[in-house]
Amino acid sequence: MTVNEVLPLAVIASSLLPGLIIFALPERRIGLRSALNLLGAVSKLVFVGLLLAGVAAGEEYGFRHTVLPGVELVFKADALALLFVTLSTVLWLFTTVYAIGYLEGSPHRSRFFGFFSLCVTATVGLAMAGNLFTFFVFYELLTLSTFPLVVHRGTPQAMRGGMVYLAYTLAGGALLLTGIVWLHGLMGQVDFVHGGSVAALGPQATAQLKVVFLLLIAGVGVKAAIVPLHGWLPQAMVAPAPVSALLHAVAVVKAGAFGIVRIVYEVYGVEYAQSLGLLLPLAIAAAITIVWGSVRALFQDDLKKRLAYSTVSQVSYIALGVALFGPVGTIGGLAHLVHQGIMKITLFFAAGNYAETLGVHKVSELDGAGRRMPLTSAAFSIAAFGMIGVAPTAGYVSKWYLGEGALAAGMDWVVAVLWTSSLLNAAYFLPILYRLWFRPRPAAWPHEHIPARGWRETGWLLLAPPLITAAAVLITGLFAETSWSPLAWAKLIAAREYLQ
Amino acid sequence: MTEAWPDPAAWLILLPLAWATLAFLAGPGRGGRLAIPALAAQCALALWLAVSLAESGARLHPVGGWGAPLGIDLLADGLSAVMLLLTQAVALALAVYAQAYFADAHHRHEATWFWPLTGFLIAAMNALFLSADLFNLYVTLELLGLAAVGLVAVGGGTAQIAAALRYLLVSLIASGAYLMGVALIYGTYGTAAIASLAPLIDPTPPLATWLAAGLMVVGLMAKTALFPFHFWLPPAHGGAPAPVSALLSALVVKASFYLVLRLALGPFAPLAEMAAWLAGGLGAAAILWGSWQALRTRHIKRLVAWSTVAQLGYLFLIFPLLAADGLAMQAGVMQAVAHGLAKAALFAAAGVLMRATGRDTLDGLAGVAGRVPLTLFAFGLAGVTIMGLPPSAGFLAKWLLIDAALASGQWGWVVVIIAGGLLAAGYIFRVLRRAFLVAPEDSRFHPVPRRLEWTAFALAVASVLLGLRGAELVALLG
Amino acid sequence: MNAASLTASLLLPLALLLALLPPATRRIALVLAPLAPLPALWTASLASADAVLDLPWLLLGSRLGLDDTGRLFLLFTALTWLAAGLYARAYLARDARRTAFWAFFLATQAGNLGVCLALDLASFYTLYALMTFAAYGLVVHTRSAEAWRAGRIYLVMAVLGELTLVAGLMMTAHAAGGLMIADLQAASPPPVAVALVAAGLGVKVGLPLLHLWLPLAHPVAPVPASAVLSGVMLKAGLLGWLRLLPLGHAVYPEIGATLLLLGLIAMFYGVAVGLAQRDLKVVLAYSSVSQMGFMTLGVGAGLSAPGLWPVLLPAVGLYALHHALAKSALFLGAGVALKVGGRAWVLAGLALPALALAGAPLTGGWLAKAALKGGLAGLPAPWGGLLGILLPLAAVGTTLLMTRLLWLVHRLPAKEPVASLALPWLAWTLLGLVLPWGYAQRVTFPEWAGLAAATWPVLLGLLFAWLAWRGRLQVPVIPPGDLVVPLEHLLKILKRRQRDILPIEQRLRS
Amino acid sequence: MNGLLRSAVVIVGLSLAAAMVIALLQLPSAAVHLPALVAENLAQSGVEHPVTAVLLNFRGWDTLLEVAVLLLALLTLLTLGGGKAPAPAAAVDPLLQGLARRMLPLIVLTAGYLLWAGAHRPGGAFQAGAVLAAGAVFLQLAGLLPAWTAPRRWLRLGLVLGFLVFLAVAAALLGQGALLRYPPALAGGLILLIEAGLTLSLGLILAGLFLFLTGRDA
Amino acid sequence: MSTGLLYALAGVLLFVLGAAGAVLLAHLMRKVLAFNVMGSGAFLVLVGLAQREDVIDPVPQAMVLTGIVVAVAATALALGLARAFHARTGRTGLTEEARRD
Repeated sequence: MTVNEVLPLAVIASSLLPGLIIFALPERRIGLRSALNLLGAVSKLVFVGLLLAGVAAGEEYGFRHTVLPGVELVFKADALALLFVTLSTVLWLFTTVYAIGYLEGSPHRSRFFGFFSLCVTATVGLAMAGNLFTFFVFYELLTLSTFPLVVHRGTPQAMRGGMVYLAYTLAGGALLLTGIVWLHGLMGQVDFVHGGSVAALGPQATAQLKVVFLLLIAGVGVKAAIVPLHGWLPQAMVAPAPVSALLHAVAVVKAGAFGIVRIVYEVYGVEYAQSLGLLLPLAIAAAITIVWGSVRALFQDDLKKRLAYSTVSQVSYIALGVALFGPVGTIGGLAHLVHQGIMKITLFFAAGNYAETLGVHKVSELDGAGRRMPLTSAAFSIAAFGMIGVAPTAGYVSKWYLGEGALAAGMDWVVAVLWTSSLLNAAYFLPILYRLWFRPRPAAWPHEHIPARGWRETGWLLLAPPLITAAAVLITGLFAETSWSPLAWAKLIAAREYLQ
Repeated sequence: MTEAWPDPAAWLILLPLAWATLAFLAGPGRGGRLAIPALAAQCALALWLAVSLAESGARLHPVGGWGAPLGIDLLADGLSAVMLLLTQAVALALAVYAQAYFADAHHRHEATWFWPLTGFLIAAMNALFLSADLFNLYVTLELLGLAAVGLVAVGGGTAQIAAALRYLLVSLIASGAYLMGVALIYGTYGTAAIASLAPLIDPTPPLATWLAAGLMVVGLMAKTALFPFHFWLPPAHGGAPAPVSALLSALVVKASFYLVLRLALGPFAPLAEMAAWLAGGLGAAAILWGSWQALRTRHIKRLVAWSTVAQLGYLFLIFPLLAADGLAMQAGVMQAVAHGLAKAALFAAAGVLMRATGRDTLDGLAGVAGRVPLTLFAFGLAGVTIMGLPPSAGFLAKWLLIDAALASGQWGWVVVIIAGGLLAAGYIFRVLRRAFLVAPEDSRFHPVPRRLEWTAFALAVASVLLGLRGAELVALLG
Repeated sequence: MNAASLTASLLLPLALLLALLPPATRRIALVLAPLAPLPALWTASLASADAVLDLPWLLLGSRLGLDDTGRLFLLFTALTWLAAGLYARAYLARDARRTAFWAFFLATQAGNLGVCLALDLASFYTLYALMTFAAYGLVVHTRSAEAWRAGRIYLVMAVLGELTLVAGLMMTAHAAGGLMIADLQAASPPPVAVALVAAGLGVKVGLPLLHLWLPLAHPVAPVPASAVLSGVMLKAGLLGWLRLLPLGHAVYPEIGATLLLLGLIAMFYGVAVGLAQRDLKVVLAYSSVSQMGFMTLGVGAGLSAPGLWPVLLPAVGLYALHHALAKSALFLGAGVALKVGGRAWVLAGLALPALALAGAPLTGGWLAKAALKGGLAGLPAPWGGLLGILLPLAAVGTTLLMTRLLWLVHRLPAKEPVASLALPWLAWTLLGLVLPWGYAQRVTFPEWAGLAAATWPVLLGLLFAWLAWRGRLQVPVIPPGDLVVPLEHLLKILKRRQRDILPIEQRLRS
Repeated sequence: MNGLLRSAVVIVGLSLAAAMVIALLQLPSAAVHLPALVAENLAQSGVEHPVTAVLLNFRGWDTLLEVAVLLLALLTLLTLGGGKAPAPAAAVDPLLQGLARRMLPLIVLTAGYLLWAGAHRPGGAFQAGAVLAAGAVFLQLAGLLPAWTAPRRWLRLGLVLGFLVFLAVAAALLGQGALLRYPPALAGGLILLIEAGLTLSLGLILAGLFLFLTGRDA
Repeated sequence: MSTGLLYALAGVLLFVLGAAGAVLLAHLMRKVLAFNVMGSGAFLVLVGLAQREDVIDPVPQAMVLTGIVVAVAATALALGLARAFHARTGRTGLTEEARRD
């Protein structure tokens, strides 16, 4: 095995092995467990860094393993894969730190961190999947490894959320599987290649290909929470905050959105998908989701539920970008993949901080929390502005590219969708900010767990991650045009997808 | 056949017969120490056989040196090698499990003749997988059936005896039908050797051949507990001690399926197409009905047993698809292997869960996730295989099956396969979700030997990881 | 040097803002905060004409710099902020939420100054958004019920405006093929884009119907904040128009006509509703609506007849300069009046900018109005003639409104004088009289013969005012924010409806 | 059992019977003819009687497994748990007892004869074992032999001895190249050895099937 | 029609009869007996059919011998189980049990 084969595997192993070891650790080995977690996260970061440098220099990384005749497990660390891998890896590090702080003193932490690591393993595996088969393998692994996290609290409510989550995602997986096998039957193994490969099947297969497309998109659409397949996401918000961060930013919904990207660009090929007339329906579905998610979010008093509906809306920006025929839209969608991640994770970190520090779970209880927890609230505000798309945040950049992409694709109505969505985003985020900053604080918080000590409004493990990610929201927006920004990487990918 | 070291295939039968007998000789409750190394040796033998088959192709072993049709041939090919490997591996793991399981004072009385019975059971299966003579197969079937009945009754409780009795009666009627089929075949063609029969049966055989095939296949279906002959299975498998249930559910039912497959691929291939739809339909019904029942039952082991009923249905879905190409056969074997490993793990895990909680109902499971996490993990992993989720072998089976169905344009099966997978998820997670619930205050947990947990876990891991080595398995099938 | 001054103009307010946050540096930051616009002032007056700072790595590729328009706007913006800042130091000396005020004040200021410097769409929009959202903090500073209400309405309208602006910018950029203001020079975006940009910025400018927030938000803010809100932040919207609309090289007859019409309506509507107000600052706010109408006319004319633009642009600029100075002086004066009561010197100090606003001869208003009239006269029929008649009438209206203001001040009970407030105000008022002259050489200087033409509307206005006083004319009262009131009613009804609908929907979902 | 099932079974049964009758009546003659093959190879089989040859040589493998089946049946009966104490012999008919005592040597002798005769005429280990078992049953019925409970070591050895011998021979012959491939010279002797062992064990097993059953909950 | 074929035909009837009995009869003892009838039928067919042309065939004879022994073993086991069942429940049939799942 060459280095170029080993490196992708190392990325996967760097969370898999710590995860497996953690399962076996007794509950009380907190220090060792945390060390393992961080070791895994950091070493993964190093490996990803090596990959990034290599891919930017034109190296190709991949690994193949035959599972069945004509069916291979293929890993391929290309630019697109690394976009997602980098996002997950970086956010995983923060989420791990956060989770260590968040779960301090709560039971079953070995289990939690074990599955946590598995979850990220599945995510990077999914990102580096080189064909549909491999993609599916990790897609389902992701489903399974998140379930224990969703139900971690063990309350009946958590159970309900978990079961709904499963019902949706497994059904989606079934659709996806059908589509994949169908395509496999039509043309053998379907590797992800720039420009797609199914066009080779010729005109007599178009009807079948359309159905397969529907199956595939519906399959990944469940995780991407495209309306009407989104019902699980708001239910799953019962999970602890780090898990929500994982669901909404690092792994699950991203996996769905990423799947859409892969399917449209590297299975069908964006040109061919366009010629089959598949992109417009996708764009419409995404548009409906964007608006509907926001409308639902308006009426949620539960903070995390509101954020969850917000995710429903925001993730479809990615699908929308993919469905806009043209490189600019692609850039927007891909950049949003990252941008949405850092913004939403910040929001969930902050929401978790309110819950963990003050016992505040509802929007209506947030009055004056900005005074009590100014740093957390500042992070929250930055991310919220990002969600609305206010400059100079990351959200602004992706929204801008999406709009430009829509205009370039001649789909001017998308601008109206973006407009409406941003308005709704403002309508459900600004009242929160208003309460945080401008309302007087109550006589007592619902359940103040962590007292303030000087400027440290809460535990530093809880405080650092949202601050860093909030800074990232600003930095990725401010410095979007630098060569190391997610946007630049998205441009690199788009150039490769379209110019071939 | 004059190698320096004789055929491993024959040893695979002789060895378990020998240790079974010796275990009997050693006395009640004894034999575990004998069985485990012997099974390990069998594993090595099976592996050796598989490797040598992969190099040289199928091998005949003419017992007595006569050769068919006068004598009896043992035939070792890829299919039998896979089944042999599965059997030895699962049996070894379960033996390790059983030894720890029966060491407990509460369960010692169940173990009286467990070891010799198990030895005969394994010998019977190995003989069945290797035999190439219809009448000899009848004898192995009976041997297998009686050993299985004996194991069901091993607990000695009323429910177990009733279950054993019902199992025995079904099994006897089924073997009777099979024997009648053999009689007709012998009468028609003058031989019972599969190799001799295969060229004689053409697509338009005499009526007697049809009847014979029908009787034999129906008999075997009843032994496999294919819907609607499944009624004996849940009480038999659900009521026995955990290691026994595991053996029965994981391996024994596969034996008669193996035989159906052999017949359909071999001598009855010209006739198979006619009955294939019926088999597939019954398989589909089994999947749906078995899953539905598993979703309703309140007992852990019943649930797992009903899951067996459902999973066996998949095995019969392959028959309408056999014509497509090798895919369906591979799918069937893959499913048999995957289910074998996974079901053994499930029963083993269920045994641990029941022992830990002291209860046999799903409601009693609240909170076990924190007490026996490894076992629950094993249950979950095995569940992954049962649900057909990647990267398990069950997934590969499902993949091949859907591929075959789509390739032959038979749409309906895909729906059944997918629905079955989702239903499986339904019942597997019925267990898991309860395990994750917060334990009620008054619940008490009993310590469980670690070895039980690890064995269940190893089996479950094997069932999942096998999915990464499907290519080897398929290559072995040829 | 240019780069440094450009950067400093933008960063000093932000740096001071950051310094406000930790308690350790807060005191010094509070002391320095009023001086934050100094680098900008330096830039506006001394930086060379080709001062450009390219920052391709920032945002979507940024460029900061100065052109003629920018320099003018930066100048009066920086000056006004400086005056307001100095005034605020005294005004808020004992305010409990002083720090918060200064934080928002500096943030808004950074945005406002930056808008003048931004030469690309992304940074323009970014800074514009910063200004808009930060100003919310100024609006709700007093935390009174009216402040909350005004803040809410301000925010809703502002968000609508921002979003509409972004949508318009997207289309404009798409048509122009680039994000630099320079790229827009030759572009002719589709009318939708132009309309969206015009409407989005129109919220800030206070176009009729989009003005609803203005008479509510300006008065409730602390006086120095009102001064900048009404004085220069409205101009940021105007500057946006000048920068982002395809003025001078493409014809948009419908949009041009609409803007002309809206400008006209604003001029009279502002006066009409303003007259029906009791509160000094509300009167001033309505006056702003009315005055912005004049500038809207200029822009509308530019869209209708690109040929006139070279004449109109300096006129609009001058008008903006004049109005910024006069209106901020009036607001600051109103603040003084509210503290010390209707003393004579207060009235006198207020009368000067009031006269300028009315366009009395020799004031900045006179210069600006004349320049604007000159430009507008070139409009094709019927606009040319129509405006010739209506503009003087509007001046009559302005005079009336200003008289009303002075009348209201006059009736205020006298209190103790406060020198710390009065001095910056008076200085500012005087500066306001002088400064427009400095800019006068850019426009066609009004003919002295036109003096009469400028005089009679003022006199006529005064006459009407006297008649009204004599006749003890009862002015009907219109609540501030006029159309907002019925709208709020509508919303309340809708909300009640929603409460009826929501449970049904939930039941359907479960 | 409900009527529907009953009628269904009857209908299926009748049609199956009819079909089979028809099938048998139109059967062509078989393609493979084994009797000739048997006759041809009888000389090498080590026995003279064709059925015994088939049983122990040509299809000796069946027989090996069949013995295992018997052993297994016994084993299963044993698993049914420790029953009550063995019932005292019920009928203590002196006539019966006397008869049994006198018959016993005869029975053993008959068994020996059958075993020996199996090589060239009908007979063999199964028949001999059955006779032995019948003797044991007879003894039990006569009250001379108590019913069995759990088998002691020696009894166990006796039960499995035949099978072990059979297995050992099979395993030993595997060294020759194939299971149960008797070298023609030794065939007769080996078969006799196996048969002798089997006679003892089968007798015990068959007797056990009765004696263990009686001992239980009777 | 040869004797062998006659035997075979009789065997068919016995087999069907026995099978129906084994399915339908409730009493365990009867079930076991019916099974034996069924098995005998099969043996008759095996031997009779092979010898329908009146040629002695030792192979099916040996098979039947084997089959009989197997049947004996099975019968013994069934009886043993039935007795144990009867002893524990006092019942002679499984049907009530069957209703319970």
